[in-house]
Amino acid sequence: MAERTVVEAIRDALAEELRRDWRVIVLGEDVGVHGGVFRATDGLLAEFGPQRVIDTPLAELGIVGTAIGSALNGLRPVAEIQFADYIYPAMDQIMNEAAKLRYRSNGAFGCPLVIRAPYGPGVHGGLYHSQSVEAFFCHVPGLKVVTPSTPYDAKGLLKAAIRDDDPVLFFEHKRTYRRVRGEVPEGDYVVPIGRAAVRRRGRHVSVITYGAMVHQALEAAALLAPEGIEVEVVDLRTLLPWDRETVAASVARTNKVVVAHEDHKTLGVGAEIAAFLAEELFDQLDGPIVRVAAADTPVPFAPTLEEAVVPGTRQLVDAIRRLAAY
Amino acid sequence: MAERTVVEAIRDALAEELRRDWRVIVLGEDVGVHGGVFRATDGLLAEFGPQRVIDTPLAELGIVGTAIGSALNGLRPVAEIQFADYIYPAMDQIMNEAAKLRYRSNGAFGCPLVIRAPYGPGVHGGLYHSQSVEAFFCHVPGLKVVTPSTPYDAKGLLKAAIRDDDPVLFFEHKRTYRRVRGEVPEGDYVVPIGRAAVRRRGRHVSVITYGAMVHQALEAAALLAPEGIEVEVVDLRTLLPWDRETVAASVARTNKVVVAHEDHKTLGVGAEIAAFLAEELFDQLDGPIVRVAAADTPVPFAPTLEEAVVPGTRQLVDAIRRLAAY
Amino acid sequence: MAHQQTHTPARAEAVPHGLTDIQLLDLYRLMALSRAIDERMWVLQRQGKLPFAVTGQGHEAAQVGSAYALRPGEDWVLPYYRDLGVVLTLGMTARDVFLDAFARADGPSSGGRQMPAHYACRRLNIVSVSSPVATQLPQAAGVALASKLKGERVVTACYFGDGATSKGDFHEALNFAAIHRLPVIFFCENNGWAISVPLSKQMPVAHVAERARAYNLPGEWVDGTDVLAVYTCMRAAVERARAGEGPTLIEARVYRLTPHTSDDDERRYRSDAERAEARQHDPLPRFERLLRARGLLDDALLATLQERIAREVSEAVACAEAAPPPAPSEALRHVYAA
Amino acid sequence: MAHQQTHTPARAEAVPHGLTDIQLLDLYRLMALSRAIDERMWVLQRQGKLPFAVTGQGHEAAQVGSAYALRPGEDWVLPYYRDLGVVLTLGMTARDVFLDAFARADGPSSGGRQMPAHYACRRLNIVSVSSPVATQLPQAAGVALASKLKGERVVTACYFGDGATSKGDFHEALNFAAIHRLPVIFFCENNGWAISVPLSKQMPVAHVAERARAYNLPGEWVDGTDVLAVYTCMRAAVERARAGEGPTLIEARVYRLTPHTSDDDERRYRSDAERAEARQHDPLPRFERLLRARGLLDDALLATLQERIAREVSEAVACAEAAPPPAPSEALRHVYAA
Ligand SMILES: Cc1ncc(C[n+]2csc(CCOP(=O)(O)OP(=O)(O)O)c2C)c(N)n1
Ligand SMILES: Cc1ncc(C[n+]2csc(CCOP(=O)(O)OP(=O)(O)O)c2C)c(N)n1
Ligand SMILES: [Mg+2]
Ligand SMILES: [Mg+2]
Repeated sequence: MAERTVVEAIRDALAEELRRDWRVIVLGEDVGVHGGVFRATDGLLAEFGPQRVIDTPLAELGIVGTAIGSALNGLRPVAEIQFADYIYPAMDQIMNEAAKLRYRSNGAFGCPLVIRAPYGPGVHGGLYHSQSVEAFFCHVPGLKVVTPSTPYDAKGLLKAAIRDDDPVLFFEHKRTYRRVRGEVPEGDYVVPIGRAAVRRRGRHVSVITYGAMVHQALEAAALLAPEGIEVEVVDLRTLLPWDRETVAASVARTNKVVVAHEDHKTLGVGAEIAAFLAEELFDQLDGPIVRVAAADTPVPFAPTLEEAVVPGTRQLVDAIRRLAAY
Repeated sequence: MAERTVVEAIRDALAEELRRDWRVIVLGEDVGVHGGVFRATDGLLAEFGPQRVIDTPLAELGIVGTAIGSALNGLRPVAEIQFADYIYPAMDQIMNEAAKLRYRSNGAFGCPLVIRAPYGPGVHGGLYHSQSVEAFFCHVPGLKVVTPSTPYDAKGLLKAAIRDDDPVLFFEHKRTYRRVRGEVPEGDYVVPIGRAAVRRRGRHVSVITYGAMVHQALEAAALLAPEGIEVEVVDLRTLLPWDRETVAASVARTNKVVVAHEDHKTLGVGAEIAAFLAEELFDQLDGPIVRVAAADTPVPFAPTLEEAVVPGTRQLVDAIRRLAAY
Repeated sequence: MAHQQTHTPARAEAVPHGLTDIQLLDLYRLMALSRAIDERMWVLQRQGKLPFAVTGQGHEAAQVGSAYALRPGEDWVLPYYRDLGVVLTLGMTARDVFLDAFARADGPSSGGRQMPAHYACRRLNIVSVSSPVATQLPQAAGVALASKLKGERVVTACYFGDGATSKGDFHEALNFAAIHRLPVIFFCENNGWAISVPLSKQMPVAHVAERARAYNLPGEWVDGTDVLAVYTCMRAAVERARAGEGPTLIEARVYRLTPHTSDDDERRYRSDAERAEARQHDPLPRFERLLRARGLLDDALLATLQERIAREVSEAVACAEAAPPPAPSEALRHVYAA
Repeated sequence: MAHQQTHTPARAEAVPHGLTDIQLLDLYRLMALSRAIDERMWVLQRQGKLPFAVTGQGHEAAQVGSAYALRPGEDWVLPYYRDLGVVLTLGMTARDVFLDAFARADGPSSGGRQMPAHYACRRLNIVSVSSPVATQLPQAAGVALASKLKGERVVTACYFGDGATSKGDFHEALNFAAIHRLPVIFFCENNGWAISVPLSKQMPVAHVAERARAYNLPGEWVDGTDVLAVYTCMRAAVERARAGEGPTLIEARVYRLTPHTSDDDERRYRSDAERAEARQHDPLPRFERLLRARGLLDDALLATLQERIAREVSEAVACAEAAPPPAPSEALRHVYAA
């Protein structure tokens, strides 16, 4: 076991998969000579050469379109979008093409493609380096959406994504890149896509969350324990398809739910989870399904403004405490 | 009062607004000489000339980007995307630009832009002429999203959209274009954005829906009346910002809710409505919040397949009946 | 002309590149088959048996001539919805095409999931066609990138209309393909219209081929009603690509002999004169005259050929009509890999 | 050279277009002010007072020379994040720029909502800069379309880097602008890098200006370190646009004298030699030499000027540092019109 940051774990996963399977390629802006603006692809060009680690023009549509084509012809491309905020030009290729290729060809063609993108607020990035775009993709059948919160999961899930036969959006929270460290085994392992993890057990309130907010939920749980409020923290890890069994089991235990994310509230991922629970577990609920989410605005730059918009541990604590008392 | 179809009402609204305000322009593929593939812009070129009714190249990014620029410089552009399925190339311009211009400039710049697009299944259009894309835009603060279901609303809401100072996505259900007729007053009127309409009163179950499905919900209500089930039908009309008051008032009356749409289930607009109710009206609910929605697949072409995926009156009737008996 | 270099028409040589008499007749057969299937689609649509027809009429020489220069099942092809002639030349059959058109469970392209004319064939490396215009262009660059990485001498052919060249996809695809000198041919069937929008409102240049100049790659203009000229031009591009000399943009000037699709009323934007003029550029009689002049075709042979094609088409229609639609339970399959 | 026509360098005339001596000094002052502000940003960033700095160092001649050919407050301008020199030339002040950089409530561009260098000024028709590269290009076409429709003799200037020319936005914008002969100038500050990606991996042509040939519009190459050459070239394009003669693409070759931003470590991709070479192309000493040679500048005047600029910058920084941040309650405003 070695201690690794999230970004190191991602780099390890890429290097190991490139080594393991000649079909894996990496492409994107600044991924080669530079090694990526977050260093996630550092050293890959030197080891694997310019045919497999490709510095592309500044053209997200082209990056994803080209990656799709290469996947059709037998490769396993891992495309990097430099910031999730810049993924929109590729939406047509992702949603109309990658997501629908298998369905529309009645299973004849598939699209084993991974799109990696750093996302999330809390790094003083303003409107265009802070976005949480995962909800858009969770609305598209045919895609998978993964959001690891730890180095262990980042590595294991990225490997699973690369080996998956379907297109996977792999969102890496910028705030976890260097700040979250953890044990990562040396050898090869995968973390299966589609399984949540219960990060802390508790009897009173379930917090369903993902990404960097998992760590804030754990903080909130620790803060509330002295008050006698036992919080269960579920890390979704995969947002599409999400793990209904684990969430349902947790809710069946606690009967109270907070769904939390840094994305803004309206039609964020939390909406789907809440709607599912309100339909399928209605009888088990002992209180309203509370959503903790960002305000419905873009993410502003000034710290005073960003803090007013994006929720943190404090908002979680308040919401859990109120719900526990319900 | 004259009887009009939805597409005629839209054409009337466009013509009247073009006449009323020199700043209004119409642009898109085939909107000029051809008059639009659904004839929504028929006759406009002849009356208003090629400077105000512009046949563009096949380039949705450019259509919307150009429209945004013209709005910045004082015009009131109405851009047509030929099918909602082809709006993805313009997503970057819509979501990163139109939606955020006002916020990011601290209110100095605005973007009074309307994007019209025919949407929805049930016209044997297959994967790329059947999509319901409204949920993507409902997740974006700064946008407004409108989905009329009647000729009266289509005209009044389109006029309101054109006069609105913010970007409005105006989705016209293809199945209503010629099939839905109704009285439309001759004179000028607007239907305010953001207000739902109760289409039918009932005490037992509220059906919250929009677009073409409003008509199926009314059918279902009529079918269930003889059984003694009184269904209230709420037509949202605007999906962002949606009318929480009217929905909440209806649910407070019936205490049981079906949220219905033709878009697929996961993270469709129904998720937000259900999540809102599960949080804010939890105490009022006498049963699970039921969602009637399409299966989480693309929309296939063959009628046998499309019918298996997209819900209709039958699915509504079943869901309402079950919920009423809960 | 200012831009001589890039759009000088590529002309067929007197004796086309190594084609035997049998191959010439084969070209004709494919064009005639494509036309016959296409005409039958319109009839079936008018009879209410098909909901929709989209046409390749007028494009046959461009489609058949270009696809004939490829190696079916080895080279990769990304066609668009008009490319009936392309997929027939590569090996799809009339039956395949009608099974798809009737949205049958056994339709090879999509098992009834897609509209007619959205071709696909895994075995023939024909990538599934979608409706959004131009998305296949960057994908074609990617397919070619993979061939290059694998060290295969495989070529990718990407087909699209003039309308597609206005989209960002076109720009990003040609830019990338040219930077990496990928073995891909971008083949534009320029019929002068994107539905109702004429070329002059689509682009500020007179020829699609001129767009190549921004990418420092060969832009060839060819008369797309001359099947041999097309074949020759495409073959040269394919040879360059196979030799590692990079991509080519080919513009084949063709004429759309019908409305855009069966949903379209072209009298709204096309004058009678313009349509009559287009009819003068029908590639079939043109090639027939050439074959007759070379003594390869006469009335008797033509009649036999037509009769064989008619039978093939009728049998295909009968088979497709009788075939079952997809079962409703199929609708939920293949969203993800099993 | 194959493409002589489009990228022959446009050279400044011996006597530049009607510029007085005072204007020449004004150009120098603006360039020096831009440089001084820019350098201070980096200092503040290193001191931990600013989270981020992005630079225009090396681009000053291109920015100031081109913006000087516009009519501030009448013409429209869509800059990008490097365009400090552009917005100063149009009339924004050092104070404006630092209020923005410190994300103050009174920051004129966004009231602290955007990162530094995301300029905007309603009064000066400077459209709010966003971070996504190239989105401003189709918008610029639209701004110009509106001016044309209104019958105004107003010109739109759109700025961007070499990286932006690879995006679909570039293609769709130039295509549309050229078809409609819109009064817009597309001004590319080509510094040879998109962060770490050199020009050779971004495009298959040697000059951005060559991309103009696909749109049948003038593509001008100009030495972007020569402020008078830039002014002359831009002025001609502006005059053409104002006269209704349509758009121009200008490529100003410049050198990025710093890392991409303060977040960047350029030693990963730029050799010492290459950076030293870039330093040789600093536009400021070049223009200083010219002014000295013309007798317009001497040590004394330069010292006065520098001192005035230093004071202006220091006062601006002091004012901005002292200014209050936006109130948290502001965060929810302006999502929609009131
Ligand atoms: C992105 C996108 N926008 C619009 C459409 C609707 N549409 C279908 S075909 C077509 C015209 C295509 O013209 P062209 O590329 O010249 O091909 P042609 O049909 O003339 O062969 C349009 C606008 C579409 N399919 N995709
Ligand atoms: C659409 C998009 N993709 C990626 C980025 C990240 N990014 C910011 S600047 C930049 C390079 C821009 O290069 P260029 O256009 O040449 O401008 P320069 O910074 O060299 O002046 C990149 C890739 C972005 N801002 N927008
Ligand atoms: Mg065409
Ligand atoms: Mg650059």
